[in-house]
Amino acid sequence: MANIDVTIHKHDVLIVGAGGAGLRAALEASRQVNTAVISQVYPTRSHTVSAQGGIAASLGNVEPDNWLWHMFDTVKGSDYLGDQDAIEFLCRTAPEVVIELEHMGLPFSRIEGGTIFQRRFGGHTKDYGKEAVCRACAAADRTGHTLLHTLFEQCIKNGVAFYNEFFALEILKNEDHVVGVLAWDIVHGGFHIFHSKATMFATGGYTRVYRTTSNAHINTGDGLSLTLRAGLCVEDLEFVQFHPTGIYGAGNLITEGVRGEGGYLLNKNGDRFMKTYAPTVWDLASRDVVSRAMAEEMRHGRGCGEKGDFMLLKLDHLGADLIHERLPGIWDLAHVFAHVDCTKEPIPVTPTAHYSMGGIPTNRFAEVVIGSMDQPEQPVKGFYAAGESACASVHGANRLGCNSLLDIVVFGREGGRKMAAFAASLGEYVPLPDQAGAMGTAEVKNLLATTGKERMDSIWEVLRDTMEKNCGVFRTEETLTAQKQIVEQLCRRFKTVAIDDKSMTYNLDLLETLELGHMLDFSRAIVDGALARQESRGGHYRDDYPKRDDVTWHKHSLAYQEPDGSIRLDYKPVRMKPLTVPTFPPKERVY
Amino acid sequence: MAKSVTFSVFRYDPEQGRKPHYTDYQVDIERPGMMVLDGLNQIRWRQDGTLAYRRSCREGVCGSDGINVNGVNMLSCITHIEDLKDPIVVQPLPSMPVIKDLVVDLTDFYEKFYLVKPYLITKGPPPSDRERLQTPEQRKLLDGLYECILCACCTTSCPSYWADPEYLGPSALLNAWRFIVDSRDDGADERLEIINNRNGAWRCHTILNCVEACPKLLNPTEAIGQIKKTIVQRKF
Amino acid sequence: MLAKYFGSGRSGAFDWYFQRVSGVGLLVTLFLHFFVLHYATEGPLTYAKVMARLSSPAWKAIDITFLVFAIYHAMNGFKLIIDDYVHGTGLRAILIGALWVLAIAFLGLGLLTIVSL
Amino acid sequence: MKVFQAKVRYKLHPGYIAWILHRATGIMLGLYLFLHIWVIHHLGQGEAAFNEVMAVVQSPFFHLMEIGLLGTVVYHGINGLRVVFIDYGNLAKREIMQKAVYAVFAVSALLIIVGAIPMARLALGL
Ligand SMILES: Cc1cc2nc3c(=O)[nH]c(=O)nc-3n(C[C@H](O)[C@H](O)[C@H](O)COP(=O)(O)OP(=O)(O)OC[C@H]3O[C@@H](n4cnc5c(N)ncnc54)[C@H](O)[C@@H]3O)c2cc1C
Ligand code: HEM
Ligand code: SF4
Ligand code: F3S
Ligand code: FES
Repeated sequence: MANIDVTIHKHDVLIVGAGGAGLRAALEASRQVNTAVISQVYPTRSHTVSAQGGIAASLGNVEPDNWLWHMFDTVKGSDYLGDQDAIEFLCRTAPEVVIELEHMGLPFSRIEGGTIFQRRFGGHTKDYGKEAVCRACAAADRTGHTLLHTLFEQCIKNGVAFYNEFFALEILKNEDHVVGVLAWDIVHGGFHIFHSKATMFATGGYTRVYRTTSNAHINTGDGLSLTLRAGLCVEDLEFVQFHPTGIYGAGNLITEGVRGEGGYLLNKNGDRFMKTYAPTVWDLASRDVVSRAMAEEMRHGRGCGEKGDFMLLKLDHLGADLIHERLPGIWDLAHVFAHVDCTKEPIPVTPTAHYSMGGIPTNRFAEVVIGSMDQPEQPVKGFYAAGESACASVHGANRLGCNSLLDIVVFGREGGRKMAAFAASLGEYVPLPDQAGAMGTAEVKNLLATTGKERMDSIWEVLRDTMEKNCGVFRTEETLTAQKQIVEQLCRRFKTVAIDDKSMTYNLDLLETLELGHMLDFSRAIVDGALARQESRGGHYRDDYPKRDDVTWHKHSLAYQEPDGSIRLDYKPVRMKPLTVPTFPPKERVY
Repeated sequence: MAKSVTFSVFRYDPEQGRKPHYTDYQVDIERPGMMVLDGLNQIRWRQDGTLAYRRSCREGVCGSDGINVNGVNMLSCITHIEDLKDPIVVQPLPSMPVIKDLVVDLTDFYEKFYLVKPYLITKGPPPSDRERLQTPEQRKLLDGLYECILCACCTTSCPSYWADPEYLGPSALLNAWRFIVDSRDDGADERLEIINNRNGAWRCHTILNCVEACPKLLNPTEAIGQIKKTIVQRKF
Repeated sequence: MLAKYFGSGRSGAFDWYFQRVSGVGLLVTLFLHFFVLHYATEGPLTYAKVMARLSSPAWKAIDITFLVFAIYHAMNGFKLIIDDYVHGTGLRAILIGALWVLAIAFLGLGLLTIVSL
Repeated sequence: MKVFQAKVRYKLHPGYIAWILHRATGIMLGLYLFLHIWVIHHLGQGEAAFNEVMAVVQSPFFHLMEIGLLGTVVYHGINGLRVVFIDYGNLAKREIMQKAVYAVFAVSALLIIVGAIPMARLALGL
């Protein structure tokens, strides 16, 4: 077992992750330099494929719209924690990147006249919050699928090198320069060192640490803990978005597009309770607001069912034709996972862990940066991040629907450009460090050599249940302190974990156990960040501190990993100055 | 609900030098609506960690987990256990080389997909400041085609593909047609040139297994029929 | 691997299309043939009855069409099957060649029979 | 890495069965056709030769065989039509495709029975 081959590959640009962000970056970089993508799964299996509702851009195809309104909504949606330079860049670039996607062949739905179909979506309004606006560009309710497939098709056309079913194990650094990644070949077994001039992480989100989640099995946030283990920091992990409408019992997402098309939520008395929580836009308020409203209703005994633990999402009044044309995937999901024909009955829903606002800190060029309250942000040489695994931060404390697909293409593209330029400017490869990959190879070899009774499942079971209970929609000092202890204890148990499968070929046992290690690592950052943040903002709601506190807490949390695995917190200011327009100052958030 | 069902699972580990065999596992039905994937997870997590299979989205949109259950290809994550006859025989997709247990080598399947140029091919530049126009009617032609998730359920169910591994297979052909009918695409000639081949569309004998197998309810046979008619029309 | 898909001779479009055309053609002629032979003719078949029918030029024409369709359809059908199961290019060429020879021989034989009667 | 080719065991769907039957009947018909031409060729050899062949062919056994032939032709022909209409019609539609196969089975069975009655009479000398 001691000898497992190590193969070395060289590529100018290396991208870890083949979701929308990774592929958009690869496409851009491959036009100029030799580019490779490694992914844990075949690219079209990445989680981006699940995205349903749409991608936001102020095209104004259906009604007048304007990128500044989009920017306002995004800043407000972020509960004023978003960095406004990045947000301006995001919203201003949106129409351009969406049109570019169309030119690549993305099969958007269309309206009369042949332009791209747009629908309403939570938190997107016209004229600075007056009423909901049609801004989400959609391909039925399969926008993510079409986006991912289109980008992948273009990558095939451009001859990007893909290493599919490779699992990243370690970030390789020479001094403070990131020079590549160590990975495990899942299919055949064996270590591979990818030596690169510029490396991007686009490894997706981390909400698999929760039991009820809309996320894929592979969304275990590996990129974050790899970053932590490389001595770098992660940002704002305590901000996790709970989407209001996950299918009861299963967690699978019912897109906000359902409410965008005119669906609405009902409590057990048949009341449209959202009118009291968001008098202007009702069911189309921002996600944190709706999720909290639902949780609040259930707390007060107005939930449906025997246990009063779900709400009803009604859409049958939209008519079967519209549902089958615009929301065909939703019909399928409701049918398969809730046994409901949604053209006739409402769908039972509960809030479900959905999106990771936090991630690897970057500036608006997708360069990974390190800063602090009094130290301006400095890029880490050769290291980039984009997509859900990054934190630009355009979503701040709460992401608006449809802004994530936008985020991944805007910053994927930008990162791709920056990497290509950086790689070209670098000339020679920065050499690999001595003992490159020692940590990652040891981790795998140790696991393959383990014997013992502790199994990953019993640890993971506890982790996802307690994270949901103690670090979910509502949090308090008490639950978070308890959770901190639980996670620490689980980390201790994990040290003695053993795997059944000792083989080299497609060792799923090894992978899931590695992933659990990652989840434990960054869960500590989530819990510590949440415990420290004594305010309520966006996705982070503290029952004991129900108000937003801009004086003390208008700042990003940063988490570093100490050698013993514990977390050290630091903070950095919010970048409040947009590129060309005046700042949107923090205001109270009402919908 | 303390019921259990038997999963009879195909096992193969290339490193063990042992012939493939079937192992029976008892899966507890813990809640209504459990999927085959939940059953496999239960086996992996609680009984036998050596079992290997693919999965990702667990909601039938990523196409990772095409397998053969009771002789029919399907996605494990959207197949209800209660709809199946006990014992549930779980096998890898037919006709593909098995890497381990339920994991098969799909290289050939993907290469067939790349072969039909599955990307938009345009001759002229697009309008500089806005999208290409496409009417809702033109867009409708793509419905039932663009939804393909490349799960390989169809191609591996096709007796023509079993008999002739050089056959492009229903999935590649459906994806080719997806681009050929796109009003924005100019690559029909190139693609039809490739497809109009003894191993292209003509190996399809309208067996319809592919239609039965497709978990996304797409219809490769219909797409292949369109391709055949289009080629014939252009020729004669 | 691309090479396999290019330039390997006949495309198959013709085969496919005329398998259908000849099939439908057969359906008509075969029906006539079968019907006349087995139902329209009274009692046991005798040489005289068959000859009487066959010597009319109209019948000869119908029978020739039938023969051509049938031979083409059967031969093409066998070719389809060979294409499915025989992957060696050489062997396939030999088999299909043999099929051609056989088909033409039987076509000749059939034509001879019909014309000479 | 050694890889193993899984054995193919696939459930029979109506369309699959219909195809297997079509192929089987196609082969049988092809073989019969060649035989048939050979036999009929003897017609050219004059009345004596013809009657010799007919003596064999008109036996009850052969009449029963002819029912088999009828079945083969009818199924292959009707199913052939279905195959044509899969492409030049809408019989590939998911909702219709199975019904179309059953319809082919039913129509073939009907035609075979209707057609077989006179033949059976002949065969049994009724
Ligand atoms: C159900 C659902 C619906 C959504 N709907 C919308 C919507 O309508 N609009 C919107 O804007 N957003 C939506 N989102 C959010 C959006 O889809 C995601 O945030 C976005 O797709 C993330 O893309 P990504 O490229 O960052 O990551 P992903 O698509 O998650 O890709 C991650 C990639 O990283 C790879 N990877 C991970 N770890 C490793 C490792 N250790 N080694 C190697 N590779 C690794 C994976 O293989 C994968 O290729 C939705 C999300 C969900 C769950
Ligand atoms: C003398 C009569 C006939 C003979 C000898 C015959 C023979 C064959 C053979 C050998 C095949 C190939 C089978 C396969 O591909 O699996 C075939 C296919 C076919 N036959 Fe016939 N057939 C006859 C009559 C008919 C009739 C009456 C029809 C009706 C329309 C028909 C329609 C077809 C079609 C459409 C195919 C193509 C199947 C495919 O491409 O998959 N045939 N036939
Ligand atoms: S056509 Fe259907 S079965 Fe075939 S690959 Fe696509 S989704 Fe899977
Ligand atoms: S099963 Fe195969 S033969 Fe044609 S109809 Fe489907 S591709
Ligand atoms: S896990 Fe994605 S389709 Fe089943």
